[in-house]
Amino acid sequence: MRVGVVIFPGSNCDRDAMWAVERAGAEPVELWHADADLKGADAVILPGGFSYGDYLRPGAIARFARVMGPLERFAREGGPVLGICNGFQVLCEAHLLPGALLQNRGLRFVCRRVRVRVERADTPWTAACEMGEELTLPVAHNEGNYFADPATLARLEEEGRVVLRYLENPNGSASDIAGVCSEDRNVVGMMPHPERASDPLLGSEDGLGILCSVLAGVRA
Amino acid sequence: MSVRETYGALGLSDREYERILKLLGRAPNFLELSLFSVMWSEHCGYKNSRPLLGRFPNEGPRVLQGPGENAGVVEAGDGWALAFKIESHNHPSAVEPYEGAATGVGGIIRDILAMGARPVALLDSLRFGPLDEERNRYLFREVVRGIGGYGNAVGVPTVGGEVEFAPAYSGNPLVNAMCVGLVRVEDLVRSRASGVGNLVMLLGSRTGRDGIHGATFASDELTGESESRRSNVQVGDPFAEKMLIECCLELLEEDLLVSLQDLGAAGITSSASEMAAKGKVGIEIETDRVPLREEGMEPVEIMLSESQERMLAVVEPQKAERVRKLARRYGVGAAVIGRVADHGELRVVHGGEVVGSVPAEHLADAPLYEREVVRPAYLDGARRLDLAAVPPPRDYGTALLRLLSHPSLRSRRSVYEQYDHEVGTCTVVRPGADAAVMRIRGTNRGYAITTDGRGRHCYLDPRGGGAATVAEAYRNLSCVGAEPVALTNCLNFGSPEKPEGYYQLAECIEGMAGACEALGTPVVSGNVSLYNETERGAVYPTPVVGMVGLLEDVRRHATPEIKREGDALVLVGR
Amino acid sequence: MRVRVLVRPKQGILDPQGEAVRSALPALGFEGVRSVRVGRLIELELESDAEVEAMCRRLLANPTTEEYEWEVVG
Amino acid sequence: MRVRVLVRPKQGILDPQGEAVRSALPALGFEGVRSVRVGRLIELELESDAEVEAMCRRLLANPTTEEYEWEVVG
Ligand SMILES: Nc1ncnc2c1ncn2[C@@H]1O[C@H](COP(=O)(O)OP(=O)(O)O)[C@@H](O)[C@H]1O
Repeated sequence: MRVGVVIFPGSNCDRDAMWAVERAGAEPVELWHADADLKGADAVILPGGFSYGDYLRPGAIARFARVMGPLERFAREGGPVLGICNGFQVLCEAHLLPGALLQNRGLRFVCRRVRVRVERADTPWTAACEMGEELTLPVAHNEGNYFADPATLARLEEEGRVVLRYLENPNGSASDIAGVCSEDRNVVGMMPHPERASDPLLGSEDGLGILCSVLAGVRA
Repeated sequence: MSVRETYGALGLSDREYERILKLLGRAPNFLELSLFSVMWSEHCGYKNSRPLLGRFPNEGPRVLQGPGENAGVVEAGDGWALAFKIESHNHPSAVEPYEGAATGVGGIIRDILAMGARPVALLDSLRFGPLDEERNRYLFREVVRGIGGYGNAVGVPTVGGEVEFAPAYSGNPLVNAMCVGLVRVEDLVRSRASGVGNLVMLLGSRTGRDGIHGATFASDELTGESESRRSNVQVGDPFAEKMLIECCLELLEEDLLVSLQDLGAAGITSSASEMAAKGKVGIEIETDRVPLREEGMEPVEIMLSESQERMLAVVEPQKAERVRKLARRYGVGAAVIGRVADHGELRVVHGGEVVGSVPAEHLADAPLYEREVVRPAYLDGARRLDLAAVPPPRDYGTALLRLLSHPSLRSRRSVYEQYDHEVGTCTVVRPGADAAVMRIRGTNRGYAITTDGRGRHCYLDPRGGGAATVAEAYRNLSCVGAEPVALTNCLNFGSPEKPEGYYQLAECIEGMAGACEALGTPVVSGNVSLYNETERGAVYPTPVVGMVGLLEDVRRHATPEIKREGDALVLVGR
Repeated sequence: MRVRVLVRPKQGILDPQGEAVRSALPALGFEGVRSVRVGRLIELELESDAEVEAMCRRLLANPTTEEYEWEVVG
Repeated sequence: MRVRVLVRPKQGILDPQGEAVRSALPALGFEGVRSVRVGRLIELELESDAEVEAMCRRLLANPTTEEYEWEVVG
């Protein structure tokens, strides 16, 4: 199983994501932002960081990177795509996920561990988790305040597309949303960093389930 | 302007000017005078502190590189080495706190990068005046934002540090940033230029009129006027730095560079002259080949610009094209701006003509000032405290609460939560403990890092305080289970030209050096920030120690939390 | 040709920055400010304004949360 | 009364945002943009413009790195 990790200029969790993918038992594949294809990846992660410095708006410039063309096709064909933190922001900017991530309500960057609840286990990125399971995951962001208009929020709830919800909301997100999925459920975006919680030495393995999910999903 | 006014305005004394005349055997032109002025500033030349710094022990079984390079390096086991250094950005932060702190972080990261190491951890040691003053609150808030803004974006975790408040720092905050990098022992790079005919390439951002004479500025007292010296302000671009880091590391991996040096204070001038002096060669810089951000810059401005996010590299001519190509992949500028020559001079060429040329070794060899060490009178009064005369508190509970709510004792969570302390997924013990513990991936090894300073103690007892600072860092590392190995330090003091200032400096160094010898922790790098004075006086003498220790098995570390109800508390020590 | 683009949070969208500025003003002695919105100013130097509308829509503003206007200023 | 304040990086001061946008544009198919400066737009709703100048100087703009202009727009 090959999991592609996209490197935009300014990504800074790309290597962390690759190490975690390896720990989860898959083969990480580097995808350079200027690549024209996904090198045969079975799933793709857009990692955290500050693509293009987060200048203008986080994700605003990265969504136009060359690799995003094949990625959008892959996503539309049902390929599993996970956006973590800045990756989530990129997916929203690219309209692969609804909504937008505004500046944290507290106006500050926030780096801490928060408890979240897995709301749905029927996505390729949460299949190995239990529905309702509580995880402690690190967040580290300045723009993680999830926003969508009321109609979109209602639809997300109705269609069961809120994938992760904060039990302690660190940023003012609407409906405590920490992660959502696309209509077809294959594209997931989340602000918490599962790759930072994938080694007991770092104090938590709660994120490993998310990274392992995709293995289970594709093998099935 | 007369000659005397000119060199005076550049911060050179009569004696220094005479020395330049003697060294050159002729009168320097304005450009040459400017080169001397920045290189002989305290900031670059250490003219007041160098004689004292010799007191520090700097050898040890694990030391691979002591003072004299961009950072100190110790061996960490399994073929790994740690490069580390701490540096101040006090004056720029006093004037423009966000950018001052941000560019301080950017600068220290490039020092580590220049050793060929990947920057993997940051720490920040901060001092501010009391928070009941609006300006101090503003400085505190913006400095912390600036450190986070840069460190978070560049992807190096800020894993520790300290913050303290005291009136002595009002209007003159201390902003010290430390960076640690990891490098394979065999991949260590040095800054020495070599190979006559090799090319000198400038990597990174374009050059603008940023911070011209910043180095002389940093060696000056802060006055109301400083705030309006706008050309001193540099703006950081962490995105450019991130690309520069990845680019330089790959250039080194591909073996495309002969040597590498960061550009900091005094820009191309200090980098090129240091590279030349260390390699005992000359360097010619063609200022018209430097990519500029602004039109109409004079050679002197180009030579002194402190534009951020730049590195200088020596490259063999046949490799230049590959360097350019690789840099393009990262969107990093790479321009040949000169070459290594055999004449031993730093030579500036503009429009095909030599517009200045001085021996690099003289630029690197600032005059040294040994001043008389006079014990200041304040010490007698300051140290008279009769503990018996302090009444016991009426209610110990209230007294304890008051203590705990003091800004210098309160939880630091609101500060370190603004820093990404986990990026890189190597942070084993996060901020909030006595020291941060980091793992070395692919091994069982780890290392611990702490920064400590004791300004008030050093004010009251410079020698004892200096020793206690080193001891505190040593204890903090021991507390997490690490074996302390070596340290870096930043000496934040007032003016050495005043007897109190020089005494404090000399005595603190004496105390620190003694403790280093006793504890077996050599000093492998450091930085000096003098002239931390405002109209209200000097800051407390505040040497800050950044110490690094090793853990053979990183899983066996300790954390301060009380783990279980019923466990015994034991007080160890005297 | 110089073009000025103004981007601001849409009506009804939380604007924490604007709110922070508004609540900081009284402490500095500035009373009577009812509301503050903080957005972005983007100034472009370009050859023709033919594509400015497309740039705004695709890059400079996020249609989910922001509205924009632009004009040629010189 | 509505007041619009435009804050932009001073001439000569590095503007990393503007530079990043400028260099991204050609890849998006927008050619011919020579320079981009990114600043802030601040819109105030207030009773009188008597203190706007002071607000700009003390809070809305950072005089060390930014310049500002303001006008009443409604
Ligand atoms: N400026 C800072 N940046 C990052 N971490 C900090 C900072 N200040 C404090 N910390 C963290 O909080 C811990 C506790 O700080 P402090 O109360 O000053 O303790 P100590 O006296 O043991 O140094 C520090 O060891 C460090 O991990």
